[in-house]
Amino acid sequence: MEYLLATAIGAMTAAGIYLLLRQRTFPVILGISMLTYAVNLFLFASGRIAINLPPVLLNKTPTYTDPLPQALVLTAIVISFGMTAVVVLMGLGAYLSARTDHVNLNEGQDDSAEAGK
Amino acid sequence: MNADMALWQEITVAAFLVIAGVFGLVGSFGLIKLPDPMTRLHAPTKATTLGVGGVLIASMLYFFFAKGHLSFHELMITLFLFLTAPITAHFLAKANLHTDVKRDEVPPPAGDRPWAGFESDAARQIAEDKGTQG
Amino acid sequence: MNHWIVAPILLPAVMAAFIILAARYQVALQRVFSVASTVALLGIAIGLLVKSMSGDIGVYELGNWPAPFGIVLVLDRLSATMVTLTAALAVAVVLYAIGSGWDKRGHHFHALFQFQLMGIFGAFLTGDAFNLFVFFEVLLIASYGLMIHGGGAVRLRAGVQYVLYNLLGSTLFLFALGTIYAVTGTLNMADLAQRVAELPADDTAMIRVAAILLLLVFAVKAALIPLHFWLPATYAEAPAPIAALFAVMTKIGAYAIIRMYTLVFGPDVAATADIVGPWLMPAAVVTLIIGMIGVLGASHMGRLAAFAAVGSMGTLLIAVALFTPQATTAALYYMIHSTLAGAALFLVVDMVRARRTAEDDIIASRPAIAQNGLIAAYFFAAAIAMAGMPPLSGFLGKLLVLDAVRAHDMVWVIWAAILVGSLIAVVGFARAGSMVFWKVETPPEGEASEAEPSPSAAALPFVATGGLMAGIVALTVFAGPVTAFLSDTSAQIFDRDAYIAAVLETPRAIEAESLPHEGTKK
Amino acid sequence: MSLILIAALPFLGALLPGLMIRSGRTACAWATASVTLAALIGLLVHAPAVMRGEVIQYQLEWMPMLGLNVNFFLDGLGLLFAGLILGIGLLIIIYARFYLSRNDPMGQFYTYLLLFQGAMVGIVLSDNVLLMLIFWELTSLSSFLLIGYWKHLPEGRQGARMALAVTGMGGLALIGGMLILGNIVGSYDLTVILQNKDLIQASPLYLPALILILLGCFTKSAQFPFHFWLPHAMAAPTPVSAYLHSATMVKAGLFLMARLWPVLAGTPEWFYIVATTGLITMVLGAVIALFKDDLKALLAFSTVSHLGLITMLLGFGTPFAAVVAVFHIINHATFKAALFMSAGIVDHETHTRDIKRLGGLRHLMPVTFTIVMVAGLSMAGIPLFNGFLSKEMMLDVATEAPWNGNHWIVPALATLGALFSVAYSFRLIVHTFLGPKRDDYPAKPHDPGFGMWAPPALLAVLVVLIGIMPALMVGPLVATASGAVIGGELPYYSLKIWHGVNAALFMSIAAVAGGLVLLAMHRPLDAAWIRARRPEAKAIFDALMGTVTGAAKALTDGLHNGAMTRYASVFTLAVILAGSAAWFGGTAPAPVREVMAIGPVPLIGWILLIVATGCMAAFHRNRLLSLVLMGIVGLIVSVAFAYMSAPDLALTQISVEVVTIILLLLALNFLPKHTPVESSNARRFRDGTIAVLGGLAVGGLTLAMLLSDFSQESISAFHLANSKPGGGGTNVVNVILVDFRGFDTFGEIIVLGIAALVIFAMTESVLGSPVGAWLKQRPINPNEAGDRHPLMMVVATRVMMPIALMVGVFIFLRGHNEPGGGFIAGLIVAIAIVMQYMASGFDWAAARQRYPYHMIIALGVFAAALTGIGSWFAGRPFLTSNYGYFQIPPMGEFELATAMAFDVGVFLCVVGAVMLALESLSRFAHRAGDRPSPYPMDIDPSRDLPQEAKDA
Amino acid sequence: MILSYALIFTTGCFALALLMNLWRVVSAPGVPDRILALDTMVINFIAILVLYGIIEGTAVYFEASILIAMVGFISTVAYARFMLRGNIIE
Amino acid sequence: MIARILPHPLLTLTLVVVWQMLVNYVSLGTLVFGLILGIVIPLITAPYWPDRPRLKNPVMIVEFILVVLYDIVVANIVVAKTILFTRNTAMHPAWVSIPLDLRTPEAITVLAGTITMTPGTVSSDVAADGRSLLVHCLDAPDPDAVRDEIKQRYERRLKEIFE
Ligand code: NA
Ligand code: NA
Repeated sequence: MEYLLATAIGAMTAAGIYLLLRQRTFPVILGISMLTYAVNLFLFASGRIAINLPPVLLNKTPTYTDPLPQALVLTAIVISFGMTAVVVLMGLGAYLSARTDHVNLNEGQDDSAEAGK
Repeated sequence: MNADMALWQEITVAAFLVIAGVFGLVGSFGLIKLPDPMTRLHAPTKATTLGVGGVLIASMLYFFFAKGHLSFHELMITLFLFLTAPITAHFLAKANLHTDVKRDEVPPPAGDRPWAGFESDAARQIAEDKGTQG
Repeated sequence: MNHWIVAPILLPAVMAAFIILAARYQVALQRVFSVASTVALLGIAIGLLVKSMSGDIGVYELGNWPAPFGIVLVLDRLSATMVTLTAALAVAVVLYAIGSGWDKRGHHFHALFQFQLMGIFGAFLTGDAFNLFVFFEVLLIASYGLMIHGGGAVRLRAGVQYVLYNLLGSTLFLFALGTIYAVTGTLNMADLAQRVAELPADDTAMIRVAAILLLLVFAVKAALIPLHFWLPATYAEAPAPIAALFAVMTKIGAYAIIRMYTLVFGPDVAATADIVGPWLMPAAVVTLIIGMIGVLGASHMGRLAAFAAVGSMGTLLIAVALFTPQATTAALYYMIHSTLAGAALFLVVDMVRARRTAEDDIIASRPAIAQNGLIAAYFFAAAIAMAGMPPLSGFLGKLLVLDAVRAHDMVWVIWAAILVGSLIAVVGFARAGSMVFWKVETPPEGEASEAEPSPSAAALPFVATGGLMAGIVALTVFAGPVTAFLSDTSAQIFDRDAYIAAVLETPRAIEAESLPHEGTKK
Repeated sequence: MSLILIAALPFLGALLPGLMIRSGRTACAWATASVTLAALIGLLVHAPAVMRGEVIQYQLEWMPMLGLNVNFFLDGLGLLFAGLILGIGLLIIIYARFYLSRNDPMGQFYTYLLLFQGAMVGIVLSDNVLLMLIFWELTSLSSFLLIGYWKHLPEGRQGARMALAVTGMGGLALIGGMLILGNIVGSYDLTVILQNKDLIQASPLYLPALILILLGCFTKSAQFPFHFWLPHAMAAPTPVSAYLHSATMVKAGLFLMARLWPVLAGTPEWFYIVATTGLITMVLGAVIALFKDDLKALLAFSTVSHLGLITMLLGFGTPFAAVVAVFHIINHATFKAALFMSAGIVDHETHTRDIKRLGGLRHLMPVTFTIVMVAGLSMAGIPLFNGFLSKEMMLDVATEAPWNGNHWIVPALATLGALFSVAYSFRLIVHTFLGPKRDDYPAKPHDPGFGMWAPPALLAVLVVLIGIMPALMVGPLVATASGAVIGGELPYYSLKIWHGVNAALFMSIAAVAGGLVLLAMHRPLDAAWIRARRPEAKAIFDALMGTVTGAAKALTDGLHNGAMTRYASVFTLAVILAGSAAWFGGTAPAPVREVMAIGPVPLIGWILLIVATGCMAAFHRNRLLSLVLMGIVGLIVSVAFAYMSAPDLALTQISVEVVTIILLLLALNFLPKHTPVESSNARRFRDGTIAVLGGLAVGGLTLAMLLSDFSQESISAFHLANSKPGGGGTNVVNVILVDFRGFDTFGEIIVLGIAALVIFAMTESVLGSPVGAWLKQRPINPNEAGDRHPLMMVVATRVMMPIALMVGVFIFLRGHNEPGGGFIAGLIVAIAIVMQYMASGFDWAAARQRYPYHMIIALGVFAAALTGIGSWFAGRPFLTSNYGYFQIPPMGEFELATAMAFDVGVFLCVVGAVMLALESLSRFAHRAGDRPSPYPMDIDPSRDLPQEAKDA
Repeated sequence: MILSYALIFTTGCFALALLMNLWRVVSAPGVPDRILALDTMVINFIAILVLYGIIEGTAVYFEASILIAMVGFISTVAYARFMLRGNIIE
Repeated sequence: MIARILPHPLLTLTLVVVWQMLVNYVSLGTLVFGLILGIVIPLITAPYWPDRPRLKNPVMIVEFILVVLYDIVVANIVVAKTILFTRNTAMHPAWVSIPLDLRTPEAITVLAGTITMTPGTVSSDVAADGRSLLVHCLDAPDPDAVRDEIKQRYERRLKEIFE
């Protein structure tokens, strides 16, 4: 189980980094989203993992999984949602204003033909 | 898992589960097997919905038999899925009509105006300006 | 119960909400509320500063939960200093924004500005590592909005980079926090300090990774090479008042480094002792050099100011990287100085930009601008300050840093870097200043010499910028008392036990054991 | 007068010219002059005491921590220099009044001049080396302003920058040297430093300190190879040249060498560096001066030469040489200032400084001629003028200075220097004033007014008086000043005209004779000089600066080229490398936790996740597909959360997911649907490598973490224990969110609120720009299907919205005790509203929205903040919660907690923020021709039914 | 006992179904097919989650299931609208 | 007055039932609370559901639901057989246009949904004038039969319920 989680987080990180290194805002934003999944799971895993021990005291189990990382991840999810929303909009605004969605300022001056499609 | 169940109870639950599993699998299999987008649309909207419905009923029965209280939650999910599945299918059919089907491949509707998906915004506005739907 | 500690966070939050609610469409009202709030914040900040001078560490247990279980705010000399510095800067910035009309070039300037202040104050005051992340995010997202305030293709594209880069930083922050929690099981900084110090010697790899990742997070904020790449375009393209406010943003990174790497991963913590200083120092030196080279190589005034900011961060981090009380004093003094000077420089650049026909800031000959002499004088003063030339506080700060570095192994390299860096900056500033203010393009024959009427004869921008200059002068004249206070501050920073004791063993903790939260059956 | 006042007066007075200029140029000059005069008088008041050997001191604490204090002291050396600075300064001020034209901003000029004067006085009076450094650098800055005073002249700007670059560099080196010095001695106070000769010279840091300090001195005093800036500084108005480049700034380097002479001099290092540099400079300057046609350039190189001479004298390190140096400083200041001012007069009157265009002025400008004659002869070292005396003594010293065992090289070169000195001095006089009158002067020359010639004339008188009666005129001054330099017993010397027949006399005669020969041969020599290829200092400097600036620009622009992809790869690599280094430098924790068995369900999830993730990277160019895949990854992640005992997270993740997808779809509508292939294979491979490294690093770290244990018990044990008794809730995650760590949540909802505000503001800004107009006018996509608001969707929404709201209320209310809470409830409600927007369109739905989303956000923040503030009234800190159980008959017992009010704030903020963001984004699609839909659905056959049928 | 086998069988069925769905998402000839596969996948996920609830004998996954159902619906509609009109809110 | 407080009694009833399902047990307290929500939520959402349809024959709903449920089960087996055992080439997919007598959007929606949930048919589009329904059949050798059965089996009943 631990190996599954670790490899999954690793795979998502790798995919996230790969997309992050692309040259257009859209894949880069998706890359960041992938990284966000990875880091959220990572943060979650910092409390170690447990199956069917939700930190809800109504269940009559004597042990619970660590609730604190869950709260932290919740905060992180919300924050990264806000960030993603902003960056998506900024990417769109930049694309509409500059007629290019190249992330590199030194490139992408010449694809205005694509705009508006 | 709780084993405090009579055999017939177990069999009932298991039967629902097996049926559900088969339908679920068939639905997804149909998605691959069937020949064109419109026929593929039939498989999951029915089989899968029934499949998940079977699991939900199994779950309901299981908790009723094992824990002794009747859970409505499963019912609610089932209802919700039955409510939304036609809408989903409708939209996907519209999408298929839009991408794969030409206007003259489908039979014409009864009235003067075309199928909604084939009517342009401008034509619709003109029709609306005439103040009548027919 | 001293609720004043939480006031710098709450007041701007509530005020921003109020502006959105009641004055969404009335710029005049927004201005009134924004200025009132900012001035009040300065008052509160000064009050807190005075309180902190006693040497007592004020602890505010949010939700009445004792540390380390709840979140605490901690007011010591360091946080009080940073809060006051920010508040003072904010007053100048908000006045400039109003005077120059920048606040009217888009929506929600003042609300975002207040939220921005909230985030910055929160970052300075919090005593909890995860809460620090939250406030980083608050200040960042507000800064995203402010950075693209006014819009425009170039600014938006630069803004996208700024956001993307910082999203990476935020992701890294979470990785670091996860690692920290996984090792120590706590988030409170004081508690962390205790637990990290008690870690077994055969379990250091994870905490070392946490320490270095956290350092990199702060290094992004502090624009430390090679993580500084977000800064030049961001600062150059941001609206001037915002670039000026951003002068304190980089300092947040420096603040966080000082805080975390004295308290938690202090120089005497065996597990992490060898990773922070040795990494930080060379990077800081290179940052300084790259920044100063940028000043010389910049073709636009905005970028010149941005690279000056990078360079100043290099100098500052050199002092920080020494992790001695004396060097920290130097760092703090230089931090105050470079914040004021950097901000002033951005405002001066904007004055030039606003008065040019094309509203550009290229370093080249252009027709004479209105108030050329006065603005040139401002530029001269700001340049002197940024380059660390006498007689302003930049020079004193630089001397403090040079003096503090004497015992370090790399003293020659560092001295050379600082001094050569200053030289490059001086040459760069002289080049820019003489091109922009002296080499004035003569208008073609037959045209009036003063073709451009003064676009904004408003006094407010000059007052705001002058206020920052006055701050620099005051910092110079009162260098003695200021360094004395900062020396006390450094002493307090390095007195980890006092901090830990104040946070973890406040009188409230005893009360908390009897749980004031008891639910009463009614 | 207190020393600080003497130093401060010029600075304070610098404000005066700006104010007085409105009262006229003369008033302005008088005000300026009176400031300098006051300071001079203040200084002279101390003269008797200083002459008696006393040292006047003033001390004020400034930065005790650094050892930087406002400590001044006045001894003989200080008195000499301060006297020169203020005395000549006074003359220059008067001279400048007449020299500057009406177009020159005189107020500015005097302000700069006074700033400079103050800085110079500061240098010579400082008793604290750090304080001195401040004044030192100030002279560089103020001279920058003075040299560039005529900003319309490109030479002025370039000269100013060159001077600043060179002297600034030296100044920075000097800082290093002074810091070392202070470090060796343990004090930055000069008086202390001067008493520690042995300590300093024994220190291993002596040589670095010496080199750094000398760098400062040599650059300031234009010593070879830093001499080149001085001639280019001649672009300044002549008063500036006369002041800075004869009497003051360039002498600062000499001053400092003299000041530190007691502790630095006397070592071989000192001798070889200082004396050699001085010697070379003296000869080189003199040679070049001969071939300069520009009067001021000639004087500038002559100054370089004389500064070299004095440097050489100081470098000898003998007390007698030091005395000679002091004496020559005085003499040089007098004749050189006079010459500069005279050159200015010539320039002013004839409108040229080119010697080749002059000649014969003797008849037209007799007064000026007389002054130049006197001062020039002095410069040439002709008896009866003061220059002769000190030069004679210099040659005398030179004969006793073996260089690396060689006894003749120094005297020979000194003689050579003197020889050229004679030549150019005579050339100055002869080629400018003698010879026939010309008829092609650019302007008609005549002597200037009294105000302009009086200052140089006064100096010329001094030249003569000192030349005739040296002991009487300057004997005591030289004695006190050299006493201060030597810092001990004065050697035997005598200031008199005739020293008898000695080697120096012969050398002197040889120099004069040779000089005259050289002058006679000037024309062919000059032609040869012009033909000769020699390094042109300015060209080298310009090339150097150009290269450096170009390199800086190339480096800066190359490094910061705006390539986000590169920035991101550097970032990622830096993190991976630093993290790995940290990891491998420590001890890894032992895997202590038991590994859980892999069940079938997680295995399926894992396979799905890996496949989806891989496909996402592989197929990222199809943007819609990659979005779908991302949704799948999000779905799996949220199911994984559910599986791993985190129901709250699962709920949050899944609801955030859908809103994100809607946002991205809204944006993708305007973006290209495909990402072009842009990266080369090599680059993709590189990126892939970085990605794999990152994945391995993170995966490895995760595994290590999962297999290790907390070092101490986690603080969450407290949360589990106190959630119910302390926070009144059984869902510990929720209690942490709204109570234990409610402050995080407070920040978090503000982040959301800000996000929405930013999005709104940006939308406004983009739509308000030309882009907005372009968007409105864009053609309708012919590829759009009909049916904007499908009937079935609308009807389904009508039923689902109330149910979704119900679910929202349910999730909200149970949040404190079971999975749920304000955040998830807010998202559910937002999704319900979004459904409505999708079904019936933006306009129709927005028209039915009663509360602006801005307001909802603000109310959310208020609700959260006020709930928190409420606890103040109970004397508790912000966000302290309370709860109770209440009984209302039909509904049974239920719990109310203040945390719920806080959660309402969260709820409102989420709803408002999500909706404001989506609403803003959907406004991009508005087109000019679009008609707001009057109906909730496009197709509604019931609209055709008669009204009665509907009512039935 | 029977129940256990039934659970394993059904879980296996849905797992297989999910893999087929994912295969379809990636390889489908047209976008509507992908969306259809995604929608099916969501429903199958719900089934898996409910099955898991039976295996673990807990009901805490109910909220997640209903939310997934709701969200799956919305996103499918959004994707389809995107296909049809480009703009999903107009 | 009652109409203003209870704009749609059936919706209120549905919501009360949904609430019971959500809280998963029935008590007086939950009923009362559910009722409060069942009244308040329709009031809040009323602007989004103007022109609410009247039900003429609510009893008919039960019959309709039973018929449909039966059809769903039977039909699924048919579809599963088709998918599994009919070769693709042997299938007869077809489009059918069904003229509508129903006029209220709610009724049309229910009909369309029913068609989709029952075997082998998916309602794919509505005519722009709302008077025809386009249905796709998975395997319909005789499309006219499909049309007649739909009209007879479902539309007739719906017409009784709604209009
Ligand atoms: Na900065
Ligand atoms: Na059907």
